[in-house]
Amino acid sequence: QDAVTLQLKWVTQAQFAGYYVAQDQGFYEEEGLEVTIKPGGPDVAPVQVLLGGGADVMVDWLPSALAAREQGAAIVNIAQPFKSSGMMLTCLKESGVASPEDFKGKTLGVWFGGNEYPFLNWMSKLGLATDGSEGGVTVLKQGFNVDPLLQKQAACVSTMTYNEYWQVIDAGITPEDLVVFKYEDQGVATLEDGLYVMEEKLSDPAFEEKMVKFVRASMKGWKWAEENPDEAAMIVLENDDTGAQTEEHQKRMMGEIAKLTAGSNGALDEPDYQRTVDALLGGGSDPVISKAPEGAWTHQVTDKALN
Amino acid sequence: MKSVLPILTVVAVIVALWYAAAVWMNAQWVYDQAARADTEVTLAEVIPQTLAQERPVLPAPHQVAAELWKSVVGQKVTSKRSLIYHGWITLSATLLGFAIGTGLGILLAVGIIHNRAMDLSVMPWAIASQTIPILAIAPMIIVVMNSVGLSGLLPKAVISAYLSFFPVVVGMVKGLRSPDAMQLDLLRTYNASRGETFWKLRLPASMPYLFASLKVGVAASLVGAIVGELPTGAVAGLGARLLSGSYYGQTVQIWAALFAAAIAAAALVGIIGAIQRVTLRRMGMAR
Amino acid sequence: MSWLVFAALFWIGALALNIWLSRSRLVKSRGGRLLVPAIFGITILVVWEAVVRGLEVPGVILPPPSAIGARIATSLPVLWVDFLQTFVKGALSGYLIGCAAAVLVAVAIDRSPFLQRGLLPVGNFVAALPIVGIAPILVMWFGFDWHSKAAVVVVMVFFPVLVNTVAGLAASEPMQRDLMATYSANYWQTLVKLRLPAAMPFIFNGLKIASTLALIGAIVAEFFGSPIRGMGFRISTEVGRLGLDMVWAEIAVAALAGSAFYGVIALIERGVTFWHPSQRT
Amino acid sequence: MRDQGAGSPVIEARGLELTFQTSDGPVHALKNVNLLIGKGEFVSFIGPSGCGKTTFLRAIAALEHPTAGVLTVNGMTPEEARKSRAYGYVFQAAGLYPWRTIAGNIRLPLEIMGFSRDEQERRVRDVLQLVDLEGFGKKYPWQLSGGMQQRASIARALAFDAEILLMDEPFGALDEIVRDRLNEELLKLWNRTGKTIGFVTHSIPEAVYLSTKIVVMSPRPGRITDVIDSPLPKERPLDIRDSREFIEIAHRVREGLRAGHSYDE
Amino acid sequence: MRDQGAGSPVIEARGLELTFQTSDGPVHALKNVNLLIGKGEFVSFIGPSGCGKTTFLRAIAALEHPTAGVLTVNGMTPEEARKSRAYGYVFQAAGLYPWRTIAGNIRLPLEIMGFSRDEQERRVRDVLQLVDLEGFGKKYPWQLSGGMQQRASIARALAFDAEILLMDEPFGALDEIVRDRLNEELLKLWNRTGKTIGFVTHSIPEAVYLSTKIVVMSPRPGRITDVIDSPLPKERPLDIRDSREFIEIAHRVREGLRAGHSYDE
Ligand SMILES: Nc1ncnc2c1ncn2[C@@H]1O[C@H](COP(=O)(O)OP(=O)(O)OP(=O)(O)O)[C@@H](O)[C@H]1O
Ligand SMILES: Nc1ncnc2c1ncn2[C@@H]1O[C@H](COP(=O)(O)OP(=O)(O)OP(=O)(O)O)[C@@H](O)[C@H]1O
Ligand SMILES: Cc1ncc(C[n+]2csc(CCO)c2C)c(N)n1
Ligand SMILES: [Mg+2]
Ligand SMILES: [Mg+2]
Repeated sequence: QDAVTLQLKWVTQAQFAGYYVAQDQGFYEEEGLEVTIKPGGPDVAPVQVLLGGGADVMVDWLPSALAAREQGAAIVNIAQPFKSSGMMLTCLKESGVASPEDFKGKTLGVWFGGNEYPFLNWMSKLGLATDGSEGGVTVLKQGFNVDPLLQKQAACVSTMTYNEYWQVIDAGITPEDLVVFKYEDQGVATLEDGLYVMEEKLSDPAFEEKMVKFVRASMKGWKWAEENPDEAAMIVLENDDTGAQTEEHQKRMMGEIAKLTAGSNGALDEPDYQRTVDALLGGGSDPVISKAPEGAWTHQVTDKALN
Repeated sequence: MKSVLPILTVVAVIVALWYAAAVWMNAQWVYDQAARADTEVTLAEVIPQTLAQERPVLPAPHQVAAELWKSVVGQKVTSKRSLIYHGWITLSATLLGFAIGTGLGILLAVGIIHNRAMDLSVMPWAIASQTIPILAIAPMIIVVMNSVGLSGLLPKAVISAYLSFFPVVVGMVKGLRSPDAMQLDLLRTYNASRGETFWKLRLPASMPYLFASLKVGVAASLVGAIVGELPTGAVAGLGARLLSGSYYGQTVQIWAALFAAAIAAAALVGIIGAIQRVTLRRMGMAR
Repeated sequence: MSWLVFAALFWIGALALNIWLSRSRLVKSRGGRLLVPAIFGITILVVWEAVVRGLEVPGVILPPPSAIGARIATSLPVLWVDFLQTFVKGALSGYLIGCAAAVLVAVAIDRSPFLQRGLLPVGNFVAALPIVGIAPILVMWFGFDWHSKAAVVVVMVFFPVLVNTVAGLAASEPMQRDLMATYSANYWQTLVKLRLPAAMPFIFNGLKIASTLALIGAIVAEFFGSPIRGMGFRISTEVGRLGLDMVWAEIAVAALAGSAFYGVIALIERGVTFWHPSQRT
Repeated sequence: MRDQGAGSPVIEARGLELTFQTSDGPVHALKNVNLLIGKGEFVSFIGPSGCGKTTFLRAIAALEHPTAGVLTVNGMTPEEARKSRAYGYVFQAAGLYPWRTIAGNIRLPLEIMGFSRDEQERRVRDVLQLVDLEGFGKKYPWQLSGGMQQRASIARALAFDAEILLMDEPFGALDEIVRDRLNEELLKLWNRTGKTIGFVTHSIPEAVYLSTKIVVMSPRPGRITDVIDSPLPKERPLDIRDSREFIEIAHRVREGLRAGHSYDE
Repeated sequence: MRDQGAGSPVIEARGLELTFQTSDGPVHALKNVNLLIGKGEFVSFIGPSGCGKTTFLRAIAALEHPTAGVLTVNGMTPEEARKSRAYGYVFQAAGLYPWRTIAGNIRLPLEIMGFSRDEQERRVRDVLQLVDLEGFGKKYPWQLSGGMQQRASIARALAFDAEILLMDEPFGALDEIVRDRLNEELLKLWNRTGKTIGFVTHSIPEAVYLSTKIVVMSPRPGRITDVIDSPLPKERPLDIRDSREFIEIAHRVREGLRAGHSYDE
């Protein structure tokens, strides 16, 4: 059996249901793979783990992957199970934000550590400075949760459709009290949750073969999860070693995740990719990447896996 | 035992203040919610609500106690929801790290007192090493050790050792140097070797210092183990409980994990204190 | 391979040099005493550089000191802004508040053995709360800017200083206290003229421990939410961006600032407790 | 045992007892102690270790509280006498505060008792001269020899002109020659000022040389076994110690001591 | 100054100098010291504080290194003599290790010198008896009085039968009565064993009572001002101290001391 280690971008949750399902349902085993899934977290930089040899393949967002590639970390996207972005900016109505024009002078919570690129890109499109200068927005590095919104320390915070948004709701704030801006709707969506490997390893046929099997089984897992969201959520729950996740939250998350994976067969869609690259290149004064990346993705694996 | 009453008094005062603070800090949310729902609340309605929120700014003591109870007694110890399970994971890394840190600390101290070059060069850098933010390099330690195939307990223990070796070095250098000139001269008149001087004089004389620094070191070890748990993907352990609690805004869970950690630290320090008493009595140094 | 050989040779050479230096007359002078640790530090850097090159460790895992140095040189303005935010605003203010509060509380509970017996064990318990758990709570309470960082620092430095000060206030000898009694001196006279001066070596012990904790506390707190400047902010974001040279640049600044802070406190200690046997050479 | 003081009584102890409660049970440090000390007397206390000399001196200075009996100082309780700042106390070790200069140490009681700045300076200068330490005011204690430190600590006790001087083995740590000289000077000072002095010592010659009255004590429980009034004149050159009378008194003291001394001390 | 030892010479110093380099410049602790100590002599060193008594004793024991002159012990260098374990050294304070019992403390040199287990036990028993501490072997030092601790420390120095016993103010901290008794016992011990003893003291009567030879020293720089060979017999009851001869020697010692004593010591 071939061993494969997968490094996730975040902690065990339904966001990664496809992989857990594939393992739980024996899809990996059918392919002859022995897969280890390593959860991530705020202090884990998946690229570092990949380059350090701690994992064979990782889940990451395209903007941070491209930024890493420009830093000299030769990683390539081999599959893209997520079709759409789940990022949004969630604002309290009472803070007076009704449209992007109202951001000026407000405090906005943003995730950093590689997740800030879509936001910075959006702001530069809106012409709002993020460095604290006059006429721009005040940016906060937001912690792990939505407290800044609840404590009214920020007018808006970053949320995912499938996770943090529901924490706001669970805290007792009704959807009517909120205004949300989906990155998809604002035309600044970027590709999330793709699978990446090190470029040089891919030239090894044995490794390529392993990835083909892995992607095939993973996509099988994703489709299974889309069809059986509640069972998928339970599988995730069983794999959560912290014991902190709740059934209700995971089932709801799985429902939202299914909407994002729908429409992807696993292969990266070139126009989506181009849209992300253009957005990142057009980042105004402080572009995330300085030149169009070459060879940052390949269909080499998905071509073999999906046909 | 004389201390029981004072401690209880102080604890009672703290609990009372805590309740008052909980009401005060959580009230804003109750008022905000009322405003959003367009209703008025009276003070009498506010107080009970502040003490029973799901994600309070400051959970009330009984909420923390209930959570502790639930996650310590209310679960099988093998359950992932049991704090005993998580506590044990952290504790095993703590103990391994503490053992490594103490061993390293003692070795360094022995080197420092016997070798002038080490004495001059190690101490300033040992101090500098403690001014490095451990949380920043912990992930790198994990990644680097991972890349040479070490994972699981050991990387956490290394971080824990990094924090605990320092107090041991400082204490042991003091302790091994504590014999006065007269006690050293006595052995010189016997023409004792360095080794004999170490085993018969320096080491026994350093025992009180060793135990004092072990107490500081074991608490630091625990912090190190918790810090080391964050960049491993926070899979399990008290650090993972802190982090996931924080990630989901579960303040009660954070506080319960915090208390579990403090209780573990207090227990470890207590155990070392007990060993100290027995050892020093055996050695005839306790009066 | 040749890099590794070089590292080993350099290391052995520096070791020999240091052993020779520490036996020579040079170490009797102030400059000579600084030379040995300096050589030790340089050795660490050189070996680090050579090993990273020799093993071809990728820069995103561990950058060589030369790259870190280059980054420091080109990023001085950013480093300075971060330093102001984290050290001056967060760590220093928290340190001053925390130490002052600890000394005042120590004096306050000093009169009551009852309070001491009750408060010190509870205090030790509270001091054992891991800072990584306290920091997010305090960030939630005190907001994102430096106030919450100062609060974390206050919590971290409070108990070491308190415990040392309480011990110090008890450190005057019975005979020295009896002397005050024969003068029929009142509580405050005894405190100011005897017990505080006698406590100074202990208080400074606490202040020195606290000085290494302060900056770490402020940096850690920034991991849990911050404005978009500060040493902790920079470290946590640059890790995600794989800007490891910047991360290490900040770590270097932190170690430098922390050691310098410790050194300053130790210097003040020399001045204040000049009379203590440990300070007389 | 009754005895008659020289001047009007300054310190009077009747049936004095002092018991320490320790974890091993009570320690009877003083038992049925009766003593009358007149104004201007120089009284030495001598006895084996642990016989209660220090305890008695401390009780006079209100640093310990008798558990029975009566102790009066100038007709007041020791506590009241302490409040009226009647005592200058010199401890066995010099006990100077290391963070103060010699002058600063001597100034300490003056500051506490609220003397004016000028007065402080004047008195510091005077007592420094009295104990032959002019020019050393700006030094720190550890920069002086043991004998000089001890003189400074005597100066400190003299600075505020207390009526009663209590000295607990002040010269115990000094060598014989220095001790001789300080003894001579102490006698001169006593002659000049007429203070009442209580003096604890382990040295028989010292006790005999200095005192108008020698109190011999014995331990377990601490009590007075002999009170010897010295027939020596007020003027005492050092070689008085070779005189017949001196040797006789010394002999009586030694016999008294040996009687109260158990073998394993 | 030349002088003649009693037996064959054990310790010989010629033109001995010892200078300490300190931050305030050199301190001349010993200058041009000449002395001959014969086998089986009991030599006391007396002199004001800082005159170099301790330094001289330490130089003999190879704990300090002379900067000029010759010092031989049994014809060897002190270093060689130390290696051959010729010295038993008794320090001013008892200096027992608190984590060892009395027997354990006495056993310490025996362990280091590699005596067999049985031999260790035998010797510990013997010396405990010698210093009258039978039955105290299992006690810890702090459970004993000061005088008993000092006896234990002497026992420790005797246990390995060193040829030369060096004692630096061993009874300085004890009261006069206990001191008298230990003095008597030390004399008996010396009579019995015939060891060569070097003894530092501050007390004139002690020096005169114990010694066959009294070395008077004076400071700045430390040198020998007088060497007095005692005419007292070997058998010395305590009341020999009231004899004419005794008082005469004591007087000579005192005069010698006073001469070498500068005022501010
Ligand atoms: N604070 C105390 N608590 C308990 N026992 C005490 C205390 N102070 C003194 N003692 C005991 O009281 C007795 C008398 O002690 P004190 O110090 O007065 O003796 P002393 O004559 O001054 O002896 P020394 O010559 O050794 O100074 C001793 O047995 C001592 O152990
Ligand atoms: N290690 C040292 N470094 C510098 N100076 C020293 C050292 N040891 C002793 N001295 C100085 O040498 C001189 C002689 O000291 P020593 O201890 O021999 O005197 P002593 O006669 O034993 O005095 P005491 O009676 O006080 O014990 C003193 O002036 C002392 O300050
Ligand atoms: C410190 C920190 N960094 C990044 C994220 C954002 N993030 C990365 S993966 C993912 C999926 C979420 O459920 C999210 C939100 C965060 N939350 N906290
Ligand atoms: Mg006493
Ligand atoms: Mg000496």
